Amino acid sequence: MTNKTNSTSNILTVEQVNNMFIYVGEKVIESKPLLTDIDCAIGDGDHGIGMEVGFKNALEKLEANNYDKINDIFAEIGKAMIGNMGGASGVLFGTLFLSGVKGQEKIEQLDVATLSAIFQNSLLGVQARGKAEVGDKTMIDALSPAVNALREANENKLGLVASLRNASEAAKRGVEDTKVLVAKFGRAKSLGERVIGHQDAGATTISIIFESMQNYVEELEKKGELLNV
Amino acid sequence: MTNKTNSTSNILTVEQVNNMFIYVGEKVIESKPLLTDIDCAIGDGDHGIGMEVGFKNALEKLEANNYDKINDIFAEIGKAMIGNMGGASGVLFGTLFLSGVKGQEKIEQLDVATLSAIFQNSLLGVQARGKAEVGDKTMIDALSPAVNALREANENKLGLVASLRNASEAAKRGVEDTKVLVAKFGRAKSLGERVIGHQDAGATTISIIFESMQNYVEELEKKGELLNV
Amino acid sequence: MKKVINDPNKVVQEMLEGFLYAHGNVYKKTPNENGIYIENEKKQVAVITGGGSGHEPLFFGFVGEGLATGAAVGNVFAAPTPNTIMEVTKAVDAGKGVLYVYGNYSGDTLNFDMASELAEFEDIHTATVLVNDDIASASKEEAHNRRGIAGDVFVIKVAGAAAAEGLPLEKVTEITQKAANSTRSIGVALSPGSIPSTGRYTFEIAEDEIEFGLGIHGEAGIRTEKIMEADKLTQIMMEYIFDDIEITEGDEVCILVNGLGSTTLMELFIVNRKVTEILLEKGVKIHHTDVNNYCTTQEMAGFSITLMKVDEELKTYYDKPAYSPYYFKRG
Amino acid sequence: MKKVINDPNKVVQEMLEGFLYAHGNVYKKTPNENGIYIENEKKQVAVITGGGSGHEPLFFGFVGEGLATGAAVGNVFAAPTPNTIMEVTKAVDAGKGVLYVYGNYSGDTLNFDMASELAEFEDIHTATVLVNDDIASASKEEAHNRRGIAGDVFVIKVAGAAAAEGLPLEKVTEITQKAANSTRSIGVALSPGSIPSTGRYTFEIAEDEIEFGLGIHGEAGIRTEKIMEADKLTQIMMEYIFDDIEITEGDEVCILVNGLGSTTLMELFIVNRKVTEILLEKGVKIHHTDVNNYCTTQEMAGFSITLMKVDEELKTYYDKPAYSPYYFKRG
Ligand SMILES: Nc1ncnc2c1ncn2[C@@H]1O[C@H](COP(=O)(O)OP(=O)(O)O)[C@@H](O)[C@H]1O
Ligand SMILES: Nc1ncnc2c1ncn2[C@@H]1O[C@H](COP(=O)(O)OP(=O)(O)O)[C@@H](O)[C@H]1O
Ligand SMILES: [Mg+2]
Ligand SMILES: [Mg+2]
Ligand SMILES: [Mg+2]
Ligand SMILES: [Mg+2]
Repeated sequence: MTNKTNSTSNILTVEQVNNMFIYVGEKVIESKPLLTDIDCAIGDGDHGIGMEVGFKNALEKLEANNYDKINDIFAEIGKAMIGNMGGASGVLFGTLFLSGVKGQEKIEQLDVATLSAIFQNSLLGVQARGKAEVGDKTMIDALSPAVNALREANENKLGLVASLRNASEAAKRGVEDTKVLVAKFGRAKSLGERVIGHQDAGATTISIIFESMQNYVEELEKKGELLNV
Repeated sequence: MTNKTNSTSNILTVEQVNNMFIYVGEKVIESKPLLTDIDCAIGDGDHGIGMEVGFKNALEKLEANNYDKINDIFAEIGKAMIGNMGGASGVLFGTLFLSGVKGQEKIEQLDVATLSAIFQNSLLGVQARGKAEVGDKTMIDALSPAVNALREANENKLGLVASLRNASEAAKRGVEDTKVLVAKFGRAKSLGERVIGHQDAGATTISIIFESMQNYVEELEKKGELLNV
Repeated sequence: MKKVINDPNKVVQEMLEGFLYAHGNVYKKTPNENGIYIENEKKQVAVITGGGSGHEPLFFGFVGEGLATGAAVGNVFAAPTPNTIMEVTKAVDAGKGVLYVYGNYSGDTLNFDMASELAEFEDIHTATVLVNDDIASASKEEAHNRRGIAGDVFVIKVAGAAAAEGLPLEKVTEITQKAANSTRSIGVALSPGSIPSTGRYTFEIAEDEIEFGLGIHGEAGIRTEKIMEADKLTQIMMEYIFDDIEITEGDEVCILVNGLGSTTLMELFIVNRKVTEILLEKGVKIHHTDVNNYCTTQEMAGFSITLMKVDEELKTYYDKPAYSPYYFKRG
Repeated sequence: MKKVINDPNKVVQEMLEGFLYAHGNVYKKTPNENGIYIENEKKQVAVITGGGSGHEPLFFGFVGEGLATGAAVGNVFAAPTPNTIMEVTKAVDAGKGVLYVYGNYSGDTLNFDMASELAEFEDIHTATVLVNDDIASASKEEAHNRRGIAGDVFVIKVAGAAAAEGLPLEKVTEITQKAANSTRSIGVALSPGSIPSTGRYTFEIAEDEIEFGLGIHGEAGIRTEKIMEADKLTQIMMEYIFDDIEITEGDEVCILVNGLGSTTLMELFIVNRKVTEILLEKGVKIHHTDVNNYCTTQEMAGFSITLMKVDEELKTYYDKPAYSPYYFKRG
């Protein structure tokens, strides 16, 4: 293994993935007030609480940090969310993590191709459950472009940092897009035109997740800890 | 009959008494916000409403203005209060008017002696019902000194205007006195020392009644309508 | 203060009309006054309660089978007139006499006493039990001066059950008085209620403060504190009660955690959790628990805790069936 | 926002503890999750309801005889987890199948559907009736997307009665679906409720304004107006309902005037007065009226009007006896 960045052969170890999601969880938990604000404006104000409950329960498991495959990390987060959060996002964010690795073989290191494949499955899983499409003002509006960005990054053989930066930016633009949309799902759906101008809560969380992943991997790179195969 | 003021032989006709209590009623009704404020501070805030209900009902009767004796005017006001107000003051103010003329012979004109006698009976009646003494922080603290002032005025052969001015001032001082008292009756009784500094609502109404009577008679005098026997 | 009302001076009348539209098959209104009653079909001792409006479902919501026979309904926070009480009295008396059960307030005693005098003229025999459960409203020595708050519910329940058993007035009065003597409450207020006809709140309280012992008409309480955890608050309130009435191991009690208006059932359950734990820790047996909004003060936030210490006799009457749209017991 | 709570993150757990202290002789909690149920002793079709907390007495207060068999209790305003629903499902299924009856919210359908998939794995047959009575939450064309609000009460009542009759799952579902199809509600909000764990109000509204159609979680409504008289407000709300469902002379309805939290019974009765007058004027027969706080939103001020258009079949089930500490019917 060498230590070259921006390479298509970047990988994260099981432990790094574990720590990355601890970092992601902490960032989402820190964003609780922001998510509360957003969900208050056009929903019922509990999205921040829900995400906190979900990630707190996940972090309790992740902190033990004794997984031998990445599948288990995703599954653990997914189960913690489905098992404890409730609400629309409990099932949907839980499904995101669970369906990402459902039926996958043992994953011992995470490269861009695998990351892209996982989130591709996540998107399909969430859409199968929630029936939302891009443009319905849901988390899909951030997740779908992020997944597309990852796929293109993989096709273009970008490294992990660049891939996640693209995904994160795509998610962020997706959040911006939700501001001009009328909701078709979730508690905002009944508001019709009145939701225009407000971004979607679930989409915001998606964007925070990708941004945190990006930041974590950038940190690794800075510290020279980002490995290659 | 001559038209000399400040004379011990001043009288009010049945019609004048009727109009005087219309005036008194209007003044009490106007004071509703003040009475509400006072009762809010240490009671339950409904004294102003109650007095309004009582006098409104009384005024409906008085406006017909077809009594042939003063007894009926007092009795009508008393019954309107007992019948419609409720609360402590419904019974007590009702009793004040009713017991003032209870068992009295037909009164066709009101001089200071009669006025004094009526309110003497009123005081006894209210105390028989309510069991309050001077110093208990109730309407008695205004009524009792006013009644004393009327009695002294009569003994000193003062005219109606002077008599009512003295009674009104005595009532006002009585209200001031209630500010330093702890309540023993009514809704303020449980507050103990915390009611100190606040005047009593019922006492305030008594003072407004006497002040309005004074003003009405002064007006008559000014207009040269105050009669003598 | 936003309120869903029409003419502020007609709230009581319109409220009763709305109530009778819902329950007019069972409940009647006296023709001239705001009295609500049910037919005294079994010709029992009649139980009449009453007081100012603004505390719904008290008082008329506690008229029903095995409960009060009638209620005299006053204006908001104002005792009913003698005429109202008298009309209800005549409507429900079956020659067995009438027991007046109501909270001990100057206005209410004055009006009920006057009605009682009028009733005697018409050869209707009346007796009175005053509810004075609010331990914050006067010292133990002055207990007879205390106000009645949510304890009304327990005392009316027992009175109605004793009457329904066909007991004579003296006996119904005696048992009801025992219930009153065995009942203690203490309340706490978080935010005020308003009077519809003035649109004003009846008291002020700081954004971070609560007041112990504040009355159900907004009468000031005995102690103001910073807002604290439910458990600590409950602990303090229970200590007030234990200081006033001996409740020790082996004793039995009925509990009522009563909301004052805008305090949620969620909060009341959280309070009941601590009330129960404190009692169980003391070895006190809990005969029955009720958590509800029975004695309210418009939209006031806060609650009261009521304990009735029960013996075999009180339990017998407490457990009898009762039925109104707002209180029921299957017996 | 002052609240009588301890740890804001434990309100649901402590609420259920307090409820069970009061009613633990009849109600049980599932061991690992916040599920409340009664024993399905008569081995009937089980009816499970549920949803987020914060609406008490809904949902667990509607578990009882002739009502729901169990309730899955979520966090405040958050649908219960599939695990919770699954635990209650297992606790109450008697081999006759389980009917899920709950308000139509994205979060609830996602979680109940997931539970239903899990149940099928364990050979428990489930069916679902969604309550979508809130006509303000979507257009008539999009009626299937409407939210469930106080209409839950009527639909759960009918479901519980049908199940108590011993009918098979298909029939219970069919009758319950009919009740849902026949129920319409519209609400109005005057002031917001708060979420304990954030201490924040869920929406803002001007001091002199009201909002039509605002949801029971604070979801924005369809129309903001200046505060107006109760009669006018009620008239507007009734017109929304009449525009949505044909209710004409000779039709029969059940009425529920439901308070959202801090609106008083006094106000609700005043509303019911007008609701009834409007219906009577139209020649509509009123089968039954209920005025209460069943479906609340913490201390939110406001209310909803619910009408269920009933035929002989719905009346039969509506009239059957039911019993929980917060809802009862003698039958
Ligand atoms: N059917 C759906 N498909 C995808 N996302 C959805 C769907 N319904 C809701 N969401 C997402 O869930 C978010 C709300 O989550 P949360 O507040 O936790 O749930 P709830 O709406 O039950 O209160 C929304 O902002 C939206 O992104
Ligand atoms: N026992 C009593 N004797 C004399 N006056 C009394 C008595 N009790 C109350 N009051 C008077 O009644 C007033 C309160 O009247 P009101 O507010 O109408 O009745 P309530 O106390 O029933 O709300 C008090 O301010 C006091 O002056
Ligand atoms: Mg939400
Ligand atoms: Mg008063
Ligand atoms: Mg009063
Ligand atoms: Mg929610």
